[in-house]
Amino acid sequence: MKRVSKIDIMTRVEGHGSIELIRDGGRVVDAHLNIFESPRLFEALLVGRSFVEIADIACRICSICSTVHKVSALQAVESAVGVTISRQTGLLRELAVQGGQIESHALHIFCLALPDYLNINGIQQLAKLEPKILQMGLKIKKVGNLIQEIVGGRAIHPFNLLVGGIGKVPEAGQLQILEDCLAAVCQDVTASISFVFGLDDVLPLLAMLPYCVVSGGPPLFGDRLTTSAATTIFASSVVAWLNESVELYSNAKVSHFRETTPYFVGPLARLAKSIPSEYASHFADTSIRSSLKARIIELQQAVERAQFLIKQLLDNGLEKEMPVMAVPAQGEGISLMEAPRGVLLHSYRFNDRGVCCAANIITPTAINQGAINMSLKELVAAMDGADYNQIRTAAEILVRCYDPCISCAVH
Amino acid sequence: MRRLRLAIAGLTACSGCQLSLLNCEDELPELFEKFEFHFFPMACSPALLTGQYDAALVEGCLSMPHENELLQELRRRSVYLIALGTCAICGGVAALRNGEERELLRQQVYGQHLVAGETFDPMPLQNVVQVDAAVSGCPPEKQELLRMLAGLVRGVLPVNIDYPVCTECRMKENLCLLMERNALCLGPVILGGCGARCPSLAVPCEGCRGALAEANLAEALEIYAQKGFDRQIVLERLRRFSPEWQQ
Amino acid sequence: MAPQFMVSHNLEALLERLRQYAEVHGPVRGDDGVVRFSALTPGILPDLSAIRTLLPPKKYLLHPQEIILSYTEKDGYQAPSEGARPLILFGLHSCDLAGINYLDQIFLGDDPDPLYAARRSAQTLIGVSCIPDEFCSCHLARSPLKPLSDLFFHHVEGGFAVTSSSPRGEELLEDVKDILEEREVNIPEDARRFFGQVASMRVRPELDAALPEWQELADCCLGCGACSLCCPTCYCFDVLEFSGLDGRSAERVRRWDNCLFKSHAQVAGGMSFRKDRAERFRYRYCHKYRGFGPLQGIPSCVGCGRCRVVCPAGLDLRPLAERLEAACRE
Amino acid sequence: MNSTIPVPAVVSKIRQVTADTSLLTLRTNLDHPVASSFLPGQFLQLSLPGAGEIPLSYCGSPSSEGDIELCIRHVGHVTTPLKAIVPGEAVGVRGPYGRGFPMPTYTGQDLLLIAGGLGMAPLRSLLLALLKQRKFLGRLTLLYGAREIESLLFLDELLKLQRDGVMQLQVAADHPGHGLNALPGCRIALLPALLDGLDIDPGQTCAALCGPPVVYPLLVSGLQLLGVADNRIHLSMERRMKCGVGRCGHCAVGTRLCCVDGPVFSYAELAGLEGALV
Ligand SMILES: Cc1cc2nc3c(=O)[nH]c(=O)nc-3n(C[C@H](O)[C@H](O)[C@H](O)COP(=O)(O)OP(=O)(O)OC[C@H]3O[C@@H](n4cnc5c(N)ncnc54)[C@H](O)[C@@H]3O)c2cc1C
Ligand code: SF4
Ligand code: SF4
Ligand code: SF4
Repeated sequence: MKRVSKIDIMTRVEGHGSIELIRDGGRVVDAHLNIFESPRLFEALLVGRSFVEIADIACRICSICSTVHKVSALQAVESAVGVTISRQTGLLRELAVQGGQIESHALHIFCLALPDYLNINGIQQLAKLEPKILQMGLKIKKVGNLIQEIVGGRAIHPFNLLVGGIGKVPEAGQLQILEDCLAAVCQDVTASISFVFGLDDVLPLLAMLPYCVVSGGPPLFGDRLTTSAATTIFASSVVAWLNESVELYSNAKVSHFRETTPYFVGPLARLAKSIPSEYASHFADTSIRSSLKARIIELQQAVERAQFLIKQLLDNGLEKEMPVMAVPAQGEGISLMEAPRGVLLHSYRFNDRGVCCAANIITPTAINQGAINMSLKELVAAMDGADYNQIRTAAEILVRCYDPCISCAVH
Repeated sequence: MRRLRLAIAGLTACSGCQLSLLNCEDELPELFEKFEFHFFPMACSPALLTGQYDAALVEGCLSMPHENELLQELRRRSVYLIALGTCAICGGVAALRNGEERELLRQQVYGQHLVAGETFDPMPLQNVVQVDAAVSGCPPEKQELLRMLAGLVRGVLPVNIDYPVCTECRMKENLCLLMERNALCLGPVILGGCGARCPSLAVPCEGCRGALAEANLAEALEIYAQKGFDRQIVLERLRRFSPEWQQ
Repeated sequence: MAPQFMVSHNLEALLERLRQYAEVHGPVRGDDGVVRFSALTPGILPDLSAIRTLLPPKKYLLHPQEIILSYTEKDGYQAPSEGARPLILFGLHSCDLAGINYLDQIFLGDDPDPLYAARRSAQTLIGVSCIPDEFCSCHLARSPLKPLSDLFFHHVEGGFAVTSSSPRGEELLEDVKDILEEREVNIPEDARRFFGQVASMRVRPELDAALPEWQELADCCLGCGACSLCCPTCYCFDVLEFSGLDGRSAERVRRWDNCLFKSHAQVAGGMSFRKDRAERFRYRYCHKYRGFGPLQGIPSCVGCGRCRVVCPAGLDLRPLAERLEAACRE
Repeated sequence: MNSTIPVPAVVSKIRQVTADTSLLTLRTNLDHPVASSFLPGQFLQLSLPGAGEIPLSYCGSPSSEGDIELCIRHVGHVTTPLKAIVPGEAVGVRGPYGRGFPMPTYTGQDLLLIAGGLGMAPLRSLLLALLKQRKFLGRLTLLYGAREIESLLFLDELLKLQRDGVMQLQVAADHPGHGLNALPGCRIALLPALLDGLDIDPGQTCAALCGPPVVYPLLVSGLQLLGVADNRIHLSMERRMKCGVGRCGHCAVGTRLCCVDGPVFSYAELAGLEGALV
């Protein structure tokens, strides 16, 4: 007789979901993700609101990803109403997004995932067992937040990023502080990389799934998707390609690719394109169990990119600027970006009064659902015969490898 | 001193209030010493409620039956139940279109498919349980969170704020965006405590801390009208975070 | 000593000199157009044409928010150890000088407030003459408060006539002698003449609490407190205590309070002695124009006009004040 | 030494007097005026580190030993954690502040003490002081009302004084509560009702009142009806307070300040003041 055992609430992930393990007698025969987070219906909430309000509301989809949601929504809105931002604003936004990337990755690695590799149950035990590592991680995390605070006005739900520009341009002194802080964590990042690379795999080797990433712009930005099979999908066709539909087991829409295997997105996907040669030897495989490694390398890349951006901003000389005046206009805009967890799409349509008449937001965790379920199935097969609790733990760890952000997924 | 036992839970929300806590990077190690984060699914496994809690900090609004069950359970087990953030206090962004047919909104997103179980209009915690204290903000200010936690150690709940955003804005000697830039700044009717975060960067207050209890809305609307803001637009703005603004 | 004259273009030289004694602050117009008292560092000149700053100089004496005591288990409550830094305030108008005089009466005296006293005695006040604008009311109602300063700069043709009125002022004057010149100048009357006089606003007999104006004004009051935050003589403060995370240390914070807030008169259990906005509004008026306790009978409005300028609702107490004054003359 | 810095004190004794009220004994430095020289009706500022500072009336007698008795009702931010305090814990005190009852004018007079609820706290201090000079006084009467019999404070002490014949006691409770039978002679009535038909010599009597603000108008008019002159009626006023020394601006009673001009005022002083009685 088949029986469903549920992991009530997935822990150490953002949002509310569970894993259902299907048991046949003593054996676990199948598993899948169940996302029961309550939908806030953002796509409906946004309809009827003015274009200036969209990003402020949309960023509330998720706190961890609020900066990237904000920037993505702004880009979509601006392209719809025909606003071009200054180069300085562009650089500042990019910097804020990198700040978010640093914070999010540090949070995942040091606060949420690391306990899996040390066989403890969470951050509080980590503080006891590995206080140095945790503090190192928190130090890195803090820099990510500081970037978002200085550029965005606040670490979560940055309000200083506006349609057409920025509320108050940070002062050179503030950017210099950031520069110093970033420099001060470089060593910690390097040390963290060694630490993470020294951790033993806790999951069996699973198959490598196809993936896709945003490309065609500076890191994390772009106008198209490139898949592992080197296909290119331009922004305008991405929605169709992702082919979202509603499934009974999830409050998040699920992507159905034309191909039979689902694609996955995220740090590992971004990195798999080109693993830095110095680290290549550490990637025995690039299957999902290596995602922690991918994340820590990306963390380093984000720190470097942030340093580069600050240098550019300071070299150019910071200029006071007022946001470009935007006039309400009819139009449609799509933005494609890489959020910490992968491909993020915001798309809006406005009427001639600048009022939103359609909104579509596709988030990385929603896209990843298929891949997660696929991996879970595979894990169950690979661990066939193992003890229920072992499988249950492994299943949780596996899902955590995707660093799901369930608020994003459901929104 | 005894370590206080805490439960930290998120309902319908963006996890920002919980993240604000995890963003106290400098203080976290000390917090871990002073408190037992016994139930904290976002950061600790497993998620099991057992025994009594000195305080339950709850983020988010209520929009599903199982959330209500969790909330009642937390209430039963906790000395203090503290609402964390604007969603928990007023409903927050999720309640933006309360008053409209929820099923129609749902269909806008999901079509005819019957996913998303049973949900209802997002509501603040106080609709169903007694709330002992609240820390407002979307997200809450770190300092307020830390002060609230420190107060708990001492057996004190935070003092309610009864002044608007403008008060701190003036203390900071900012340019008044409402008067000098004719901007739709909600400062006069929104609960202060954020240090006028947004106006300090020349960004009008969007009202993320919710309505000030004794706000003079009639006069504020009059002033906004004089500045040329359509009443409907102002009210919509006001309802971004707290749906109970009605007039 | 005969008045000294300073040509306008010596202003920078003067400030440079002053900076050798202490940090110099004065009215500075920011990029956003707001005039604030802030540091006059080299290259930053005071805006002497500005009629008023947003916040009055009281911010230097009572910070909007400050730690007044800290507690540790070992030492109990202790006052902060910060010594007050010497500070020269340059460009104070008569109303602000009178305002400081009023605060002195509350925070100095037999049992002075230590923080205030330390800061105050580290301050050198340098006044500058001004011409009242349409918001000022110093010239409409006499004030008993004296606009005391150490030095005073009168605008005169081509520069300033400089007078000193304290030993510290004399000293300073002596030290900057070389950038001044002794010259016969006709010192015009300035706004100081409205101050230090017997108040025309006498202690009123009962104000007519039933006047419909109170309700009318209160109906428009947003309760944001801008008027009293920006008032040079409003000094109400709240005291809050914050425990340290260790539960063994604490900080006591004093913060500008405001009689327009509900909590101002609220006691445990929710009972309030000033329940509605109209009562609170009237309370502010009573305090401003009638004074409390030992300062009863000393009107504390120095007529700087800030409360009118900063009120988002554009409320103006003057007409009512004038009416009540007229009524009380009858 | 600055008077706004609290001096250390240690909780030496705690007695729960009613469900929500306790009597705290503090021990301070022997010779500090905060413990040794105050008048009944004056108050001190008690600091509970980490929670805050509140005004409290002296409830006992000045002590050369450095002891201070305070009667505290647990109602808010500072007073609630005070409920959990244990002997040995450190607090801070500063004072004495304000103007107390005009003791010298009481010599040779009949005294009518009227206490409502927690108002018994300062009146106990007054009573103790009066007992010390009992032979210089005429009649001594205490009218005391509270919400229920259970919330009457110091009942044992008061009943003993009545039994010993040093003082007349009349008690009223708004509601019977559970303890009615335990207290013969207690009327179920509001406090001002105790004034009805009270036999006093108005020209000889001084009245000292402390109770919740709502009862004052009725008490004052009752006393006036009995013929007591306004300057013979003394009331202890309550207002929000933060500093205790006339600076924070919260405690105005009309144009007077509760903390420095009061808290004890004669009704003659209050009569013309707007907002004095609410
Ligand atoms: C002269 C005087 C004597 C008093 N004597 C006693 C006494 O003997 N026993 C007793 O139990 N209570 C007494 N009170 C009342 C006592 O001060 C309040 O109960 C106490 O301040 C409540 O503080 P809280 O922080 O617990 O309450 P909250 O309601 O949390 O109050 C917050 C703050 O408001 C102020 N506040 C609140 N209520 C009052 C109040 N009634 N009076 C003044 N300030 C207040 C305090 O600064 C307090 O810290 C007296 C008050 C005054 C003015
Ligand atoms: S800018 Fe906004 S918050 Fe600040 S004073 Fe003006 S209205 Fe108030
Ligand atoms: S200024 Fe307004 S929107 Fe900004 S943080 Fe404060 S309450 Fe929120
Ligand atoms: S009441 Fe108004 S005009 Fe008078 S001193 Fe205060 S702010 Fe200036």
